[in-house]
Amino acid sequence: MEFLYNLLIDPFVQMVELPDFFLQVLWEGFVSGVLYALIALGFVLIFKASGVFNFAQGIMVVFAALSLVGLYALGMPAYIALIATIAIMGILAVAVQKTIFHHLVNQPDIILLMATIGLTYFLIGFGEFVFGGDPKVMITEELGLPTGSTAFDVLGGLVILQHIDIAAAVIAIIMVTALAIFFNKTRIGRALRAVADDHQAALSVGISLDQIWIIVWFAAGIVALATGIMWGARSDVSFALEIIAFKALPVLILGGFTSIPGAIVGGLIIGIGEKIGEIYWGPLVGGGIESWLAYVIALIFLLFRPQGLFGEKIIERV
Amino acid sequence: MAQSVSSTGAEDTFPKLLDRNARIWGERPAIREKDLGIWQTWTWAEVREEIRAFAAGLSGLGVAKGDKVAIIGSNRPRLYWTICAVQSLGAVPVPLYQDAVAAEMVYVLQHAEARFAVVEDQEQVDKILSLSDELDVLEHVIYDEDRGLKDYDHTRLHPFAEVQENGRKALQADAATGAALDKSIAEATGSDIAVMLYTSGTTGRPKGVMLSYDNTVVSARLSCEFDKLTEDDEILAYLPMAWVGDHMFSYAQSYWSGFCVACPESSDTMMQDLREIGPTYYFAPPRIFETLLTTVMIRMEDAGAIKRGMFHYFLGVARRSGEKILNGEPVSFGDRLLYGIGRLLVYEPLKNVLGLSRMRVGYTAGEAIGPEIFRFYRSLGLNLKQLYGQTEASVFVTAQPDGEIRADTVGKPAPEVEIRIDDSGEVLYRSPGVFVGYYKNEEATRSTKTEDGWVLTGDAGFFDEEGHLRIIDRAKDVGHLKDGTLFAPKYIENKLKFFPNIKEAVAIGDDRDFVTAMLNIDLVAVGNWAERNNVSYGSYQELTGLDQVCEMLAAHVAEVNKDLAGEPRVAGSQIRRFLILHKELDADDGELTRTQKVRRGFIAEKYEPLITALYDGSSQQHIETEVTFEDGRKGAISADVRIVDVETFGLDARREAAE
Amino acid sequence: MLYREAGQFKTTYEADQAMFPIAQDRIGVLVILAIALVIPLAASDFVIASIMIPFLIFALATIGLNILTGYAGQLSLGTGAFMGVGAYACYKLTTIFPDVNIVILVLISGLFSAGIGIVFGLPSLRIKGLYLAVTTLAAQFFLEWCFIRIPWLYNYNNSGAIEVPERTGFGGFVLAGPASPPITRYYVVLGIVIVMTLLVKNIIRGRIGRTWMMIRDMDIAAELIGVRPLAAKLSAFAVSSYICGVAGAMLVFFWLGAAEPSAFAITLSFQILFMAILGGLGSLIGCFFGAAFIWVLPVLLRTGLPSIGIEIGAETVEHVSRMIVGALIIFFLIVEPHGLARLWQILKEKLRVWPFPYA
Amino acid sequence: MRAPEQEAGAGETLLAVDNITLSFGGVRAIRNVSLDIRKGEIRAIIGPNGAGKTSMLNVINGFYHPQEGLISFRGAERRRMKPYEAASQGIARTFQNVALFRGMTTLDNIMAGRTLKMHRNFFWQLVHWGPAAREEVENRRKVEEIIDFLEIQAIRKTPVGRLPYGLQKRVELARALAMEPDLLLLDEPMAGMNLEEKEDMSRFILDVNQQLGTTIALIEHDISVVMDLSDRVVVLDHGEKIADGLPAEVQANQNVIEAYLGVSH
Repeated sequence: MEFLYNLLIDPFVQMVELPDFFLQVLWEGFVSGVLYALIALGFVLIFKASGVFNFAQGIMVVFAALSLVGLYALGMPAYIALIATIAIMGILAVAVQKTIFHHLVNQPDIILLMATIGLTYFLIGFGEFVFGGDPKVMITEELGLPTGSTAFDVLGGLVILQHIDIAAAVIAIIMVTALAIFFNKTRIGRALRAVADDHQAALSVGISLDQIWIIVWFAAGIVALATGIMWGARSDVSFALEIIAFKALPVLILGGFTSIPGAIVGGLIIGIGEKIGEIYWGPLVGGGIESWLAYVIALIFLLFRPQGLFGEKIIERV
Repeated sequence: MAQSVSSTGAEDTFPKLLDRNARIWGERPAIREKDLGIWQTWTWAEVREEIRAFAAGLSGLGVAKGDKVAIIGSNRPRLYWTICAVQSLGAVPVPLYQDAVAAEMVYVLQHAEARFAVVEDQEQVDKILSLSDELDVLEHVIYDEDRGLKDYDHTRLHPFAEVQENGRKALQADAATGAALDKSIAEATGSDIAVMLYTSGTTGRPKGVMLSYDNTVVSARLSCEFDKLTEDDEILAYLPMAWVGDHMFSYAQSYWSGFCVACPESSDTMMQDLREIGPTYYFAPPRIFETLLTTVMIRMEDAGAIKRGMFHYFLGVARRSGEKILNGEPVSFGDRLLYGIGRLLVYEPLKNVLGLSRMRVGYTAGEAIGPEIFRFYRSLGLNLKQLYGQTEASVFVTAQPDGEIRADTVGKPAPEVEIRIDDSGEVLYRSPGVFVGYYKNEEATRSTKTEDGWVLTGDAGFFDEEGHLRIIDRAKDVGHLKDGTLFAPKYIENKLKFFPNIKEAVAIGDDRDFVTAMLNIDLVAVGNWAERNNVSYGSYQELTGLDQVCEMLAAHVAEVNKDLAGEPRVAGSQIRRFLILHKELDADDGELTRTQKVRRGFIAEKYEPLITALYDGSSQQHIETEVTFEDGRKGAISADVRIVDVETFGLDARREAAE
Repeated sequence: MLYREAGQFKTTYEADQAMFPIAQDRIGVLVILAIALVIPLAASDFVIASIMIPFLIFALATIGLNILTGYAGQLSLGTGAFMGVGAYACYKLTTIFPDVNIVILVLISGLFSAGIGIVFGLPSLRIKGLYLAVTTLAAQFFLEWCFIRIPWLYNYNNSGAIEVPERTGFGGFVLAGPASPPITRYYVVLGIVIVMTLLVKNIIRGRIGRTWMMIRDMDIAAELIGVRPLAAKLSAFAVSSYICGVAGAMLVFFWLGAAEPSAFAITLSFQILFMAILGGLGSLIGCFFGAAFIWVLPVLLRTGLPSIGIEIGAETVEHVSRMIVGALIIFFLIVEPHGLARLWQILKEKLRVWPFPYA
Repeated sequence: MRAPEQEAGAGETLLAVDNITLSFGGVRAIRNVSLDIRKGEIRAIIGPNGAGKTSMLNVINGFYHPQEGLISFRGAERRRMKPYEAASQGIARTFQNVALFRGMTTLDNIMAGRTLKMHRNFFWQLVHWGPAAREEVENRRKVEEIIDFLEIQAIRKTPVGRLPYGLQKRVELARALAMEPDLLLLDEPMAGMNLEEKEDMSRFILDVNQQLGTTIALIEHDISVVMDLSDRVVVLDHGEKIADGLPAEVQANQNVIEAYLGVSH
């Protein structure tokens, strides 16, 4: 009885009793949701255009952040380092396309997925080899990002908002908007959308498949860099970050693999959902449920709407 | 090891041998067939049961002593069993070529007065039914494969299984049935007719060669002893059952020595089946060995350069020392070592993929085999031999004993065979295998077989210094040059045709001053050569006119001349001049028979201007000929054909000496 | 080249469908088995304990994953957790029944894993491919969490780890625990792996294995032939998880001796997945190739590089070997997506048709 | 080819489709179609592209569930069922685009068709010995008979992915036959074949029908093939039935001619 009470009633009672705390939890969830959404965005970009489920998106985040910090440590000014890192992500995109996916055109999805897992391994090894395995500190201030926090007086309590989190949210919004414009308004963007449906169509626009894939990998790289900066600013830059990449999977399942708005909404749902779950229901089973709650949410969701929130219905044909 | 056949002599018919085999080798495999994916196998005891049941069934249908039973189909256990079942009843099996057209089949069925036919499938049934009006003697047709025959009128048509089942029931129901069968088997003696085999012959209607048990059983015994065949051997039965060779190898010898006969699944899977079985005793006409070699070479062309280099290097090693090692001649240690490595890397794997790994004795016969081809197989360590035989001799006339193998002879007289060469050069023989006579054709029998049992082969030949027989030509084709020199056209033509570049050859010389030849190039081989050497050509005709081609063929002809020069009896018939025909000799144009044999008379007439030119010294001759295209239309092509003089060897010296 | 198939014909379906229909293959297998049996006589404890034992255990785990992913076509990223279930189950079983032979308990512990596998396999009826990968990821993280958060599983040890107690069996041999000699453990592992491999081979060449492959290759056609997708998929999950569970139990009891929950983290899942891919999905022999490659290569790099004079830190070796493995995986996917097993098959085919380049 | 009056009218109804309507989210694939298949006949379903032919087969073997209408098989009314249940009732089919198990050999593909005929449980399968091995061998034999019947001995152990298209279609037929079905549904069995392959396939279809007594429903584009092969023909166009009857009748039907000539409605 008591368990049922704790499970079904008590969490809601707490939410109402401490609304400021609840708001704080929501905000925390929102912030991690934004980061999930950014990672998922990287996935979606590549998946949409190439059908590759890029498992390496997580490590690309780490790699971008490490490069940035590493270049700064070498003595580059922060903004130069930032530009250099963008260049590195561009080189990575070209290298990935030329050495890997160019040779894997028309292979089954599973093979493409495996290749990105291989890429993940390689990048982890490479990153550790170059930058060492120790955690690093993100050069937040040097990049001119706001630090510190503001406490708001709401609902009879304090809600503390980290400035970096606000910045993260703003950057995420800018980035999504930019991408949306890129996809819908530019010639290349439309070509990218076409390629998702029909490779021939894309060729008719006058862009080679290689070029398109490089562009999406580059775009995903920039998204990864942004994610890396944000995430690194909140904790530190280490390979542990890589694990968050897995969180992108449930996000994508909720949002659909090809939908940019889906990635955003899915990311927020997962981010907020798992925070609330952890805080209000976690103690029931000893805590730490954040590690798997997202997957279970996705799983339950899957059973009822396999195509995701924004995905198209799949009709099976014989 | 080989169990000695204890009761030699007592069994003088195949049904009796079957009883013996079931007794002493009851559990050993007798026959296999690749069917439903595996090699279905019957032991001798099972085979005996199958045969007795079928014999009883046939008896129930009315087969009686002296009846003729036609057997038509590819090599299948049930058809082999039919031979013995028919023999058990004192009746005579008459195997027919299954690919014969209905009209040919009808002639034989009528001539043999076959009351029954046991056939393979719907195809054969249809053939017989289509001409049933003309077949007044034929009463019942029994078929093995029932596919498609379900809805046929079954008053005269019976499935094999049903006949056999009826026989089985009869044997069970009444002991007298079995006793009658035993009695019929016991009563048969060696002098009874065992089988009738129709030979097509080059001219006239097919003749039914009657062979007695004494002919076949004794021939089987002698040949098994000659090659030491035992019940451990294994053979693949894939040549037509109506051919005497298959009858001896796959039936008579198997019954004598107890070895196992394997029937392939279908003609499509023949090579695969050969590979699986890996026969220890193998027969193939030269044509098959030729195609096999060609495919080997073609397939190796696709291999990488290193592997190809290695392959050809070791083939060279084999050419140098392989045959010597096989013949037990002395070979240097280094060559032996190289040959050993070659065995590991090339010879054994090659034999394996060809299915010849286990081949202990192999024969080729029927035609002359190219010495290069023959040596190729020998050098791999395969005991391939030649024999010379005829239906009328129950196959064996001569055979090459182990260790005395030569590419250009057909061997020594087979055991208990006497051979003599008459004044005209024709080969005659007398042996236990000599046939009883042609069925219903006394006249032909008399003209072939003398009173004292000598059989005229119709082939001309001679014995060389080592006592080996060499066949040079059909006796009637052998002629003489004006100076009396022996001229055997086919002998020369064969030597020419052994060159891959030469597809067809016609030698001319009878009643002439010297020998000349008209050649056809082989489009595939020469075309290949042209491609490799970047020689461009637009048509067959253009290819034949190329200088390089002429030179190449001249070299081949010169080589043949050199070869001929080494053989005293034919040295005089070297080729002095030749030409390359501008068109392929074709059966559609009447230049070849349907079996691809040269029709000399016709050709002599058709190419009269060319032949004249060959002898009048001119170096070029214009000719116009009629051709038939594939769609049946006729047309004419004309060409200026070049005539080439060739080097001869010691010919003029000979002549001078003679004069 | 080494094959002499002429004359090896089959007269029964049993012979035609035998596990090794070609005589030369049978000889080869016997030679390998003989080598496996005598290796301990020649090799050092290090080789046995650090190379051979883990190699065999990983190979078995790879077989487990290969059944699910390679044969039944259901992608799984939760192998590590299923192995963990086996390990923890075995730990609890031997705590409760200390006198039962540990080998039997190892085999029983796989059943728990199979049960969990079925539960997490249920969604596979409705979802496929990447979506299913999420399910298995859920299993991975949830189970990992269980290993940490349920103290009962590790007997409330302060360390939070399971430590293998000493267990004897088969007439006094010390089979598990710190005092167990590597050679004993090697033979136990070898025995289990051989038997399991044979049993799996039997399943795969029979009706059940075929239904798995049918579902994998063309699920709609399979269904129209009469395959019940639920039964086929769940049986694959069950068998796969059972084998992973046994491998997990062996991992702790016959190799590591003690394990924290992190031993069964997602990195283990990936390691096994790599072994399966590199070895070749849908091939049993590939599992051994894959396990050897992924496990032995880094060990060789670690021990081999210094011995040829290249002195580098242990950490660097770790990083470099990871890079190499990652690069090799990509290389193989590009060159031969079907893994080492396919290369082996091609080589074998070449040897069979030697000297011809192809059949 | 065959005298139509022999079969027409004879034979009881094996399967009856009664007033079927099938739609996908508002798009109607089949509208009020009724048809029957009689025991032992070859029934052709023809029509222009998008006429709903394949949908009809999918309805018959339970892959699609019609919104309206009744289906009865062997006289019993059939409710909503799974495809594998249709299989166990004796309905087999082949697909328009070959749906073989590409990772398996010809032999294994046909063995796959025997799935429902094999029952030995998991533990027998584990040891692959005794009853399980016997069952495997018995079914192998059956499969070999089909291989023999369709003359595909030479490709027995070839992975199906390596086979030319025509042979793949034949293997697919073999797999369907391995189920020993009462009703065999063939979806464009001759699509993409050359003339010779078509002739072979026609012969095999007739052989299956005559020798094994299997009832066949087939979709085919090649009208001449349909006319030669089938006992009765039903014509669909835009999801509606526009003709049904003997081949000759259908051929003369004005609606059919228009549908094929593409005259708009």
